[in-house]
Amino acid sequence: MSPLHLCLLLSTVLFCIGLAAVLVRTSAILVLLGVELMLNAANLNFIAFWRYGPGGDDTGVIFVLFSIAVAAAEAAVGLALVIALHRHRRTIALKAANQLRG
Amino acid sequence: MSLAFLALALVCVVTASAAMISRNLIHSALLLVLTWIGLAGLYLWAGADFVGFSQAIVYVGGVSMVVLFAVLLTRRQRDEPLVLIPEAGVGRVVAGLAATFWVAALLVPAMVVAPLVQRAGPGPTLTVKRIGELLAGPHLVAVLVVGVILTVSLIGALYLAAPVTAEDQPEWDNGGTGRDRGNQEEPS
Amino acid sequence: MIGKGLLQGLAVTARNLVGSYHDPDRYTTIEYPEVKPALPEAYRNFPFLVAEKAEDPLGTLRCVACQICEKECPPQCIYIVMDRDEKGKARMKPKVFDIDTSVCMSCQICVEVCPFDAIKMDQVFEIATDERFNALLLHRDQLAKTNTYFHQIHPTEAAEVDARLAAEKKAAEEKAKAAAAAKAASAKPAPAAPANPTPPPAPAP
Amino acid sequence: MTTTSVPSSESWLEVAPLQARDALLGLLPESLHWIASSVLAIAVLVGAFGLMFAYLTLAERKLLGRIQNRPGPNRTGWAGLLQPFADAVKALTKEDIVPRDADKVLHALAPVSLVALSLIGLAVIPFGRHLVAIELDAAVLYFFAAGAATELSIFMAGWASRNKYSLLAAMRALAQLISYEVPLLLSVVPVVLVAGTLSTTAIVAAQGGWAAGFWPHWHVLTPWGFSAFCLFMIAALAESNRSPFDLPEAESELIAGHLTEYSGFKYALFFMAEYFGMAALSAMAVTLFLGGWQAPLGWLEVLPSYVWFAAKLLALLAGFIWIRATFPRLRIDQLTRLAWKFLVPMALLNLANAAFWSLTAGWSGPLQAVRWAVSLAAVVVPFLLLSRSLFSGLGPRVYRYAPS
Amino acid sequence: MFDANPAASPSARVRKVEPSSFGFQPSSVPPPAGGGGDLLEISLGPHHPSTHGVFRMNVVLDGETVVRLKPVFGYLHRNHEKLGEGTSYLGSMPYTDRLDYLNSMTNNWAYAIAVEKLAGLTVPERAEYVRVILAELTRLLNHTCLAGFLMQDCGCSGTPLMYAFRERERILDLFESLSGSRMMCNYQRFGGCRVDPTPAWLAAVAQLVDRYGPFLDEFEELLTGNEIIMARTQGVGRLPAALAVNAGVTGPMLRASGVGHDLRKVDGYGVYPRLNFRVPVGDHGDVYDRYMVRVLEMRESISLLRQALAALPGGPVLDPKAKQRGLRPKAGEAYGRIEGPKGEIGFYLVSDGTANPYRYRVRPPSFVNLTVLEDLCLGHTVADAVIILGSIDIVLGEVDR
Repeated sequence: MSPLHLCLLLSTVLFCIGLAAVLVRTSAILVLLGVELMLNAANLNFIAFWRYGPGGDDTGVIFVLFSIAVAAAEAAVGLALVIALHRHRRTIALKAANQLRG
Repeated sequence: MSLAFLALALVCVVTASAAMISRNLIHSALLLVLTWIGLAGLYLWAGADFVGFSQAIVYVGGVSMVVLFAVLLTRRQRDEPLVLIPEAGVGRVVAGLAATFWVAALLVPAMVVAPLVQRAGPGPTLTVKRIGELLAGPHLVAVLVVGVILTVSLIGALYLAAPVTAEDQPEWDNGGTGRDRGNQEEPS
Repeated sequence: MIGKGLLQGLAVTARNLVGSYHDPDRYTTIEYPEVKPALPEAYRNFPFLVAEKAEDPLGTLRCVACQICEKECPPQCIYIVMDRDEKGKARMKPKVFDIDTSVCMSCQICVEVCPFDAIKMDQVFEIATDERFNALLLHRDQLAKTNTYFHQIHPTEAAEVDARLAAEKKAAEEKAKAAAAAKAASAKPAPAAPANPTPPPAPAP
Repeated sequence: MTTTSVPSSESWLEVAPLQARDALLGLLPESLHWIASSVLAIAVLVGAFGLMFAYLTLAERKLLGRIQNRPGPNRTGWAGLLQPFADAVKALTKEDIVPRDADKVLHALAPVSLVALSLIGLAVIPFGRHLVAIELDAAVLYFFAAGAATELSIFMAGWASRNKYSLLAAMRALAQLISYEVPLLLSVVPVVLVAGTLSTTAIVAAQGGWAAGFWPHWHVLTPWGFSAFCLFMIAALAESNRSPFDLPEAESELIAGHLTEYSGFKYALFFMAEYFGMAALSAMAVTLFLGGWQAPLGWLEVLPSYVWFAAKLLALLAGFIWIRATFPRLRIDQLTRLAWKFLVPMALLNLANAAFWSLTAGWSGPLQAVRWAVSLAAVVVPFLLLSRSLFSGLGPRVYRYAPS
Repeated sequence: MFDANPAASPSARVRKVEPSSFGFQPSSVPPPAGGGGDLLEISLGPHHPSTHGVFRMNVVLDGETVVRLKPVFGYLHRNHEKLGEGTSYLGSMPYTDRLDYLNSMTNNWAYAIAVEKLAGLTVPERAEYVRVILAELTRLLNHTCLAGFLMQDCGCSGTPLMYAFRERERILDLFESLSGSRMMCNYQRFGGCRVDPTPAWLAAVAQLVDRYGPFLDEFEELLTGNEIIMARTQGVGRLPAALAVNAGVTGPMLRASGVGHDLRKVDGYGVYPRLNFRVPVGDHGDVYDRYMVRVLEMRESISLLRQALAALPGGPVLDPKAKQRGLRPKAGEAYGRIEGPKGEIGFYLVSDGTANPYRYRVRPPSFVNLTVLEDLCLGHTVADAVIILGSIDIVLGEVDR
């Protein structure tokens, strides 16, 4: 088990935790947190490959920087949606957000 | 493998799973913040200082605040002690976990089998000047695009989250969902 | 320029900071227990009874227990009982004279209404006691202080009071002498005229 | 302390701390050296700043007293020197009341994390020519990463004490901190732009030397530098909840804000965190704008570098206290409006100003005067325009007298 | 940041909530019209650090703005007026010190004027001048204290308050060397003053008056131009002139709203007609105007003091014929009032020929000025409500009596 494999294993575990949360949990905010966790797992992969990969090329790191920025924007918009949903439906359970009207 | 990596990995996994299992939303948000700190530590361990610190600023400083504000704004009554969430049905849990294990089953063997070219020895050094040159050089377009994305998402989030005042209240949406009238005068 | 007012404010506080080291006007704290405050002469705190002679203060009290101050005191904190001899005749001396200093608001109305200058305002303000009730109820013996003490704390007022009393005594004596002379004159032509009553005892000296 | 070799040319005072460190490390076996040196650095930092915190509280009460024409604490020890320890004992012996249905874990974690986060920012600040705990390439980013996390602790404090008012106050404190995080970071970017690096030691080195023998190259002595310094200090005042912005603990409103449910040593920890935060931000201001450990004049180099750093730091902290003694408090809406409508635009324009400054570095002779003039104008003109719009409708008034 | 233009003044933005009637039980209050949103109900006081003495405000907040405010006081009620009916005329004089415990000299004077009117006593010239000197000294003291307390509410950590108290102590030392007590002077009598001021005392007053001008300049330099104070106080708590007159508001608060009504000019009591002075008037009626009107009044008081000291005649300071102890004015009623530092302080006495007044009524300016508190605070934040209360300048001894 080379260090690279360990890193990939760790990011896979994190990714699966996030995916499980997204699939199982019923609260909109927790689903967003799960998605956030999955994004972070992906970033970890980039850094792992940059660290242990053939090297000489830093695009991995740059990509992680952009990914962090966009993930922040996504979190902001996602939670704004959740707040708007709460104002409409008075609850943030996912069940309530299944009609397209409203 | 170095002790630091194992410790950080353990922290990340434990706090992430605790965050996802916890019933109290505030606790899960704060535990996830711990996961992000663990991840920032991992980036520092890997040698990417700049990424580690920007992860700390963006996630621990910014996103955690947005999450916590969102959690507080969406509580049903004013002083609900524990932000409890209706528990998912058994069927949903089983289906979710099954799907997750299926995905894991796909990923792990692929990872083991893949012919990864490894480079032993210390990792590459990454100076801020190098990142600056890369960002200003080949990736300049990407920086501008991310800037636009951030601005658009900021304005979008503001528009979505801001309380809808009376005048632009669409007429047809007066369904009986106890909709908050905002500041409109109650027709007495 | 927008910040001008703020900078002026900073200048004032800086001037006070520096001033407090050399300008006595800008350093007004008196460290009380070590340094006693300089009390003006007119300062008044709780009342005390004026006695003529130091060796027998209770005997030579000016107070004749006329109870005017007891009636006039707004918070009613004075309690007087006339001293009567065995036959019940008033001996123009207070047997009991209590002032409840927990009620007294040192407004010096009693000093103002006392016709005999028997009660004056003291300058002692360190009278804290650990015992709540009895210690604050001052009795006759604790209240009596000599006229010389009165001269120490209120020199001008004491001098005025003494001058007025002396003048009154002299006036009383002349009246008595005049009355005596008149009596003597009336006694000579009509030795049989009954001797008019001796003048009432002069008010306490 | 960095493990670089010790140049022998400087005065022994300059080198004394390093020699002391090497002597101490000499006692330990080689393998433990890097652990020992970092532990030693932590011990020295916490000790020095802990002591400075103690005497900062005393200095604040004495200065405040003297400004208000009274002596300040002078009963404990000679001229009140033992006052901080008396306060510490009082804080320790006070009963620590935790509300019944409070979130015990978060309630205890909030002050501890606040103090920790305020302290770890000190690791990258160069206190002297060789005295920097960690030599990081992205040091400034590290400092603000540590600073950004303090908001979490305040939220935890507000939420964990389960009290309507402390939660409201925590929300207001967060609004204030977040809206002043932006100008704080924006006012640092010009310095990074001109110095070309994020490493604090390089920034201090960039401010070395003197133009024409007496004019130091400090960033604060350039138009954009002075404007960035003022913006940084205003934002630092707001970040550490100091005077014109000490809204969370405004006694005229929600009593002690998010600190209402704290007592005993936890309450003292919050104050310690506030002072550490103030000291850390001032230390960063000294590093970025006032030339870190650089001496103001050439021949003053005889004093060791860390003395100059300490002098500047104490001067800034005295400024904090002076401002606290003089200014009243801003309302929450004025405070956030000041951040978004004045500080952020000024900081952005200042960024352009700094870019102009660094591009025209080559100009000399008469062009130098033009460079200064343009840079000065780029600071003064936006200041006047923005402050006029900020202050519309306010101003001194003329009063009339009733016709007798 | 600080748009203070009247159009967008805070009270315009708030939803119109009719001011509560006094039958208001805070806990049972129905959410005002236009409900929705969660109303936060907090009670500021009675031992809140920023209320001046024992005073409580029940505030109903909608977010940040005050939607309803009910002042609750009476914690310091000492039954002053019923006591007055039980004690002799002279016996009530020391109690008037305790009404507005910051300005005992003016309280005494108002009571003395009322009794002099009732009993038809005359006051010698010298006593009138001494009374003016003491009243103006009290005005200086009161307005300096107000400025200090107001800035303390704005958030200055005690500095202006300490400067104000430093000057106040100097004036109190003068009162102590004259009447014997710093705050409870009990100095005026019916038909004049109790003690004749000595030349040394008058010299000390002259010296204080000369030093007070420079102190005021320094005080204004610290406060008047300060942008943060302007931002916090301009446009806050605006009192329209019509509401002020209808609510019976008097004193600097009325003059700050633009109505130039000053009893020293209207009644012309004492020797004020012989001294020339001006009455400053504000136009906006907000907290800043109330502060500035008081500062300008202090400057007028300084010139008044100089004129009074210069024109002080000789002669007795108390009308010898006036009886103090057994005063029994003939049956009738009288209302004596003066322009106290806080407004019109008046005493209404009804005598039935006996030694005790039949009815003893005090018209306290703080209490009357306080009635407009809710109208001023509607639409402002809690921080502003605290400052507005500070600018009304109330003393609970006088409000509760």
